[in-house]
Amino acid sequence: MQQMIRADIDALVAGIADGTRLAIPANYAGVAMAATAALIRRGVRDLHLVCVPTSGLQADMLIGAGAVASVESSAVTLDEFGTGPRFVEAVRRGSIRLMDATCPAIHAALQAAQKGLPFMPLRGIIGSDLLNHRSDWKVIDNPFAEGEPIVLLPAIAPDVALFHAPLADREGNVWIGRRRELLTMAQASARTLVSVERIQEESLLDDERWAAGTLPALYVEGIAEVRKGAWPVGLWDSYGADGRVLAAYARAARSDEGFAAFMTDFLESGAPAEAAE
Amino acid sequence: MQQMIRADIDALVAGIADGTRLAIPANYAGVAMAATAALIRRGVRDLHLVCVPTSGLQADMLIGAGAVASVESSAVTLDEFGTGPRFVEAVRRGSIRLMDATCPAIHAALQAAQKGLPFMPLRGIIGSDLLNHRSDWKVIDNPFAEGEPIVLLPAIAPDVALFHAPLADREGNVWIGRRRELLTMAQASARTLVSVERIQEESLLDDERWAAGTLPALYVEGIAEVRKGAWPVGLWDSYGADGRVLAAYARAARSDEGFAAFMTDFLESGAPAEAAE
Amino acid sequence: MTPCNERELLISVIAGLLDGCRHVAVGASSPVPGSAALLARHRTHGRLRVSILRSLRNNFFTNGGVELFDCAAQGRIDAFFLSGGQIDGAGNINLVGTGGYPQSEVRWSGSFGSAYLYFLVPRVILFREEHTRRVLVDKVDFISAPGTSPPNVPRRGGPYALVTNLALFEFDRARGRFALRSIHPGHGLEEVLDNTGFAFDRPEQVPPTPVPDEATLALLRGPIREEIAETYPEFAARAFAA
Amino acid sequence: MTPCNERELLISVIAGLLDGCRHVAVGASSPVPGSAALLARHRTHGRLRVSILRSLRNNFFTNGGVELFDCAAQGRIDAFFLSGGQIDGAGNINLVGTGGYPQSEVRWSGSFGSAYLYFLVPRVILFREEHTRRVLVDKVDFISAPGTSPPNVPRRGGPYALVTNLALFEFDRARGRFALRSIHPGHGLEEVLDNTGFAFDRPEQVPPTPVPDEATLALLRGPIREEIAETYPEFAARAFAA
Repeated sequence: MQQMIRADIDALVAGIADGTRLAIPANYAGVAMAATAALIRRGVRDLHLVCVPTSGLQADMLIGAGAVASVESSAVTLDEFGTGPRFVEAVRRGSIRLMDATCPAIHAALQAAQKGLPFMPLRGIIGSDLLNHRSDWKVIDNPFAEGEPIVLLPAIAPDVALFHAPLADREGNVWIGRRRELLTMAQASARTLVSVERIQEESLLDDERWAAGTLPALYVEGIAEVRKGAWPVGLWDSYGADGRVLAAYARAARSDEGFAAFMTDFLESGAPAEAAE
Repeated sequence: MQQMIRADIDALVAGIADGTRLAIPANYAGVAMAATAALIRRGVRDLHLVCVPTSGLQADMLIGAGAVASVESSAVTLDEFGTGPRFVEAVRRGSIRLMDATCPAIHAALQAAQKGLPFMPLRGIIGSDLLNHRSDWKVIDNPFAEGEPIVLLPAIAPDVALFHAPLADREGNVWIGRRRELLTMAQASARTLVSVERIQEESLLDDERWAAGTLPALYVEGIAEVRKGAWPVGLWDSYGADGRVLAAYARAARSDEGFAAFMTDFLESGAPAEAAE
Repeated sequence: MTPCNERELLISVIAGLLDGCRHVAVGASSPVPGSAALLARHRTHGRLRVSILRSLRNNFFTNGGVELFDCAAQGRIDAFFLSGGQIDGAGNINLVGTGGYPQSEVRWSGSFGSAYLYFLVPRVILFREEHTRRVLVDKVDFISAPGTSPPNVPRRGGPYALVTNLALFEFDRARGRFALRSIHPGHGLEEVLDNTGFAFDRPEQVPPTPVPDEATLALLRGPIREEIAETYPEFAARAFAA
Repeated sequence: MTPCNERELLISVIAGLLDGCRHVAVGASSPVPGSAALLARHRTHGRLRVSILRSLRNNFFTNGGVELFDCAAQGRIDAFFLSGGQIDGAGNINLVGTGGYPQSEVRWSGSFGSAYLYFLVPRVILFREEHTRRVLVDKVDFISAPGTSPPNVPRRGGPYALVTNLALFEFDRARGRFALRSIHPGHGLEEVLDNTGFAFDRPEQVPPTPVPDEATLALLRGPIREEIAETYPEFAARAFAA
């Protein structure tokens, strides 16, 4: 068994090179914000974000930090705090390549990669302007029903999947609970890096209840333990979003200067006060 | 919330009419054998079995009892006790329609129905004689790679999924653990009937550990409690297969008379001695 | 009892559109539709199933983010809610932005699942409180999801009604147009016409939207307020009259 | 130490074919391949990952029956084992039956995952103890899975070797033929030729299959016997010499 546990969050993200096609989960599914801060501190560049199927603070900060070349997503949203302001600004300036999608299309394209398929079909979409701007999506005649069009989506196979979860064990198994899209992300990606709240000694596979919600170590390359690693985004079954910080970001990030000032504080503090041990 | 809990196993299978397209799981995934005995006692006819992705004693008994019109399966096997003897005999006589498949093709075709898709692509298969005998499977040129053939499988949407699980709750949620094909079966099927070892009062969705391995009540039409309901097949995480009974079946079922004699005993006893309360 | 406020009216209007449904799903950031679905559930004595995404107590999904979409594709979701930065008279919705694409002048979050669910959920209820010509336009700048489709495109879902702070419209799929069904108390036809950027059908006499009865108001201010507070505590604190 | 028995030899031969693998999966009813994979894991000090289906202790899959196939499709399985009621000289395998289809005179269980895994797992090791002209035929009656494919068919997997109770063959994918690599001690070339129904390549001198050394035998009779007993208790009790 290889050594899974990384010394710290910087060591975890060391393997995310410039130009990586990076899969990240939605706000509700376990966002690796401490890892994102580490990536921004390191000055990563030219990321191709695959948001599964949307993103929020994570994508917006990476865009604002100039780390992003393209974004494939169904939305960039800070939920009740609105659309990601740095995303809006980057769109206006034309400084990122947009691959606007719809949620089930991203799920389906990752499932194609998970199954080693060149493509997956999907209902709907026809007549949406999304299709006009996605030259990689094709419409064919359904071979099982003459004259009936259907969309085919090419597989999305990210280089790295990066997310945050509540729990892992020393063998490298990660508890993902009901968040099955994390399994799809991990299996579709060449490599998977995970930050977790806690690493336990007992194997998650020893108890069938834990096992049912576990991403096996087979798909995991590295794990780092970071308390409150999703902050200020929330973590399912663990803690809610920090609305105060998100609201402050949404206000500040409307301007270049406001964003820069916010990020200086954010990258220095790194973690929420209450998470300090 | 509708009333999910059925009075007994006969009430559970009352909804499985002659001619039903019935999805059943493999030997290792939770086979509803008590329900199968109830179906045979009732004299069900013309079933179209969809084995996910194989079957054993269950399909073989139903075939021997004359309840089966067609079998879509990747194998009919009693594991170390060999191929299902009634299946072999029915093949020799030509008394059932065969739809020989390969395991991932059945998984994929059910996933198509789960996703409301007309078809799913699958790698492999090309050059296998399976393809020559499956006029419902198509080979197309991969629209994303010129001159490269790929198989398309039409969706399998069963009328009823029937399986056995260790645990359910009064709301109708069923614990399926790591056996995720049961979720696919249930979502792909119009209706799902489940026998369980035990029904508990507390909701399985109240604890995130249980929830991660739970098939929600939304997909379940009826549940009946039957102790040792998979016997003589085993149930994961609960009890092993009864090798003595399976060996006796494999011997007896080689002849019509032996099968008839075995079934008389089996249908009368209904459940293993040690399961009697 | 204190008279019904605007939010309570909207909740009651939407609940009325859910009659006969077996399963209603409610997306993120949707407190009014969520409250309406819970009200409809109360009226069916719990038979109506309500899935509120992000809720713990009212979320029965266990298969990750894809389950909502699979469930809709299986025909197991009867009603869902969508909104739009722009909504046009043909039922097209725009969640992407205005002023060009990809370099939009005004950019919104994105299309989410609209381009899929609009095809698969029989009753999609469009809900947007702001009723202005900025929102309700003749033609959207970007079609996130189209209101109707040619007959060869498989589609069982689509717009069913449009609810704003002024009025209730129903969508006529055969004609591909909205029809004004009722105008909320305190508002008039001129106001609706002035503030709607698209043409729509209407009866000679447009009736007022019925206000919720006392029993409904008691439900809203009691159990519904409590239930929605799990997912939307701030909304529950201020949306309902005392 | 007691000399090696036939099963121990087969386990040792198969373990040798797993050199350099990162992840080996073993299907149902495969105690010899399972023991071989566990032996290979011991030799890598645990770095080789072994997934034994139906085992609890050596089964890391949590996504149901589809995971083996998805995992193979992702390129995360380096070796797998298949067998055949018939195996022919072109590497085709038949798990369905003989004497016509669908009304076969002799019918076996079915093709299982062979028609898929044979295309996707780089090293598929064919294992069948019975070495007779009944099994090793010139041309199978039914191709469950083909040994080779035309160049336009995407395929990274296929037959790698064939192990029987008489000999070890390797498969040459470019030529689409087996080559005899070694003959097990106690058997001879004439016996192999007499009992093989297909033509194959062979060196002028066919070497004997090396018998496992004492260290290997000690591993087999100690830890491997114990580990395989979890899944195959009866096999563990009788397969190994004292």
